[in-house]
Amino acid sequence: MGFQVSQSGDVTLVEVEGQLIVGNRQELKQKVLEHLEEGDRKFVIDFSNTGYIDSSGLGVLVSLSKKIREQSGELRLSSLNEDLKTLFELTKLDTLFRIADDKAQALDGF
Amino acid sequence: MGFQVSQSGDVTLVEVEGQLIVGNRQELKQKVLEHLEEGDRKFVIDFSNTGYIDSSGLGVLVSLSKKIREQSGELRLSSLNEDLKTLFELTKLDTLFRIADDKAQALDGF
Amino acid sequence: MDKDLILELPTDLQSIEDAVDYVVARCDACERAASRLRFNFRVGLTEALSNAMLYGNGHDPSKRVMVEVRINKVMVTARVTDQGVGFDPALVPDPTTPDHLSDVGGRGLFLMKKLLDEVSFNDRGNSVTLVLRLDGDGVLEGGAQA
Amino acid sequence: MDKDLILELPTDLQSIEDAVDYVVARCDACERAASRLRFNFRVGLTEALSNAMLYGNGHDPSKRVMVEVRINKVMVTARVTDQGVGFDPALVPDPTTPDHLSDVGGRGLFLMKKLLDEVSFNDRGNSVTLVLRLDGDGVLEGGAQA
Ligand SMILES: Nc1ncnc2c1ncn2[C@@H]1O[C@H](COP(=O)(O)OP(=O)(O)O)[C@@H](O)[C@H]1O
Ligand SMILES: Nc1ncnc2c1ncn2[C@@H]1O[C@H](COP(=O)(O)OP(=O)(O)O)[C@@H](O)[C@H]1O
Repeated sequence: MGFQVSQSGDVTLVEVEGQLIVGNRQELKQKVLEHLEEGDRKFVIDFSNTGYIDSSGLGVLVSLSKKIREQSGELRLSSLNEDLKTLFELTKLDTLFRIADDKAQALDGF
Repeated sequence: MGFQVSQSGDVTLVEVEGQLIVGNRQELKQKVLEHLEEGDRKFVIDFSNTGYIDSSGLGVLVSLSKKIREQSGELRLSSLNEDLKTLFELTKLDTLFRIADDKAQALDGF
Repeated sequence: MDKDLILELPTDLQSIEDAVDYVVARCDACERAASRLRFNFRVGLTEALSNAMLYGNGHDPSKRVMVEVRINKVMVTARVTDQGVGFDPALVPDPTTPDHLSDVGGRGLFLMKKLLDEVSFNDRGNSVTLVLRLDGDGVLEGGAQA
Repeated sequence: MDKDLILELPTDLQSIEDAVDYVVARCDACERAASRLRFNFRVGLTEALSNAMLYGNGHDPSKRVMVEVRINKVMVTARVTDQGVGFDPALVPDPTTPDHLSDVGGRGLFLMKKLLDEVSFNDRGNSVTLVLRLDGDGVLEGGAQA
């Protein structure tokens, strides 16, 4: 359970291990905002190892995406499994995010 | 699907990927016997990535164990999941084999 | 015996593995129940619990949330009750309309209804009951649209 | 509503994940059905198919094996029929006795009976019917001892 942050060139990659839900979304938010304050502008949040996301997890992604865009940055998402993909489709958030099949695709040409 | 063979010191480690069943047991047998002919005497067959084993798979393990013992060698098994463990217990083959929890334990002091 | 599936195989040991895989894949009903429980029910119950704590109990650590679960072979039912004054779920707007799409919050109730087969509230609105059918035809999206 | 499980939680967002995990773990019936299908049924069907090919059809590639499967929410039934002369399963010895423990073969029938809920043969002995109950209490070991 937790968030792994690493750099790939000028892209900040955050991997969500376990769940992204009401109990830990603040931790994710804080981590990403720290990097944003330090000047990072390109972010990928990867869900390869994510069991599920709840509405507050989705909310935190919307909120981060806004804040990053305000700094002329971009947030991309990657590696949503079928269940997670459906969550984004149901809520129409798939229209709000750039969603890559995997990390490599998200980093490609970022 | 297949068998990965590697050496760890003087131990020959065979990892079973997928199933060990009537359709592929000969392949496993052949691989191990080749190494036995070449002089290898210590063998570990690891089941970390094995879905299931059928009776002919169990049979091939019994047969290999005999042949290796005839050459004063030893065959150890490792990484049986709960289902596989129960298979060995049901058939009482757990009394015939030395079964380690994982590869490291199997190699330890071999 | 009724036959849902008939295969005729050649006498070829290599064909066994594929035949077995094929038959097991055709029996996906129980796999699907397990996966809906793992995903849909989890997300739905998480939503209900967090609403109970955040809105119902207003973050007050001295207040409690009651969870009553009933499990049988056909369905899982979970009732989540908080100590708040309740609310009227009919007043919560659809979060997928253009006006609300980029709102940070407001997707909890919507997801519950989409992911579960039944979602109902008591009159006061401080108790929500979630039903997930284990034998249903519901796919991920197949929840009640209520 | 009957209550199989009652939890009272504090208003603490950190407790949600554990509570949800706990409830889902308590509903392991469908997980278990899926896992018995993945393991017990696979091993049993593999045994039946290989016996049909090896002994029934005697490796003869011109002979066929017929597989009839019926799946419903309660059970999976598979009948495997070969073109051989049949055999008497009662004459097959128990492979777990000291005499037979280190035999290379002879565990197929035994495993079928242990892993499945029912195993039956036609009179001739060239057709075996396997039953796996999806809603049963059978654990891995809990097959028919027949
Ligand atoms: N148990 C509850 N008690 C009181 N109000 C609630 C309760 N559950 C939900 N609400 C109200 O419904 C609104 C929508 O909830 P929801 O769809 O879960 O989205 P979010 O939690 O993101 O606001 C909440 O903002 C709250 O006003
Ligand atoms: N379909 C069949 N037709 C004829 N004989 C069979 C059939 N299935 C099993 N047998 C007989 O029963 C014996 C025991 O089978 P089994 O328990 O599966 O072990 P194994 O296949 O290792 O011999 C076989 O050796 C064979 O003589």
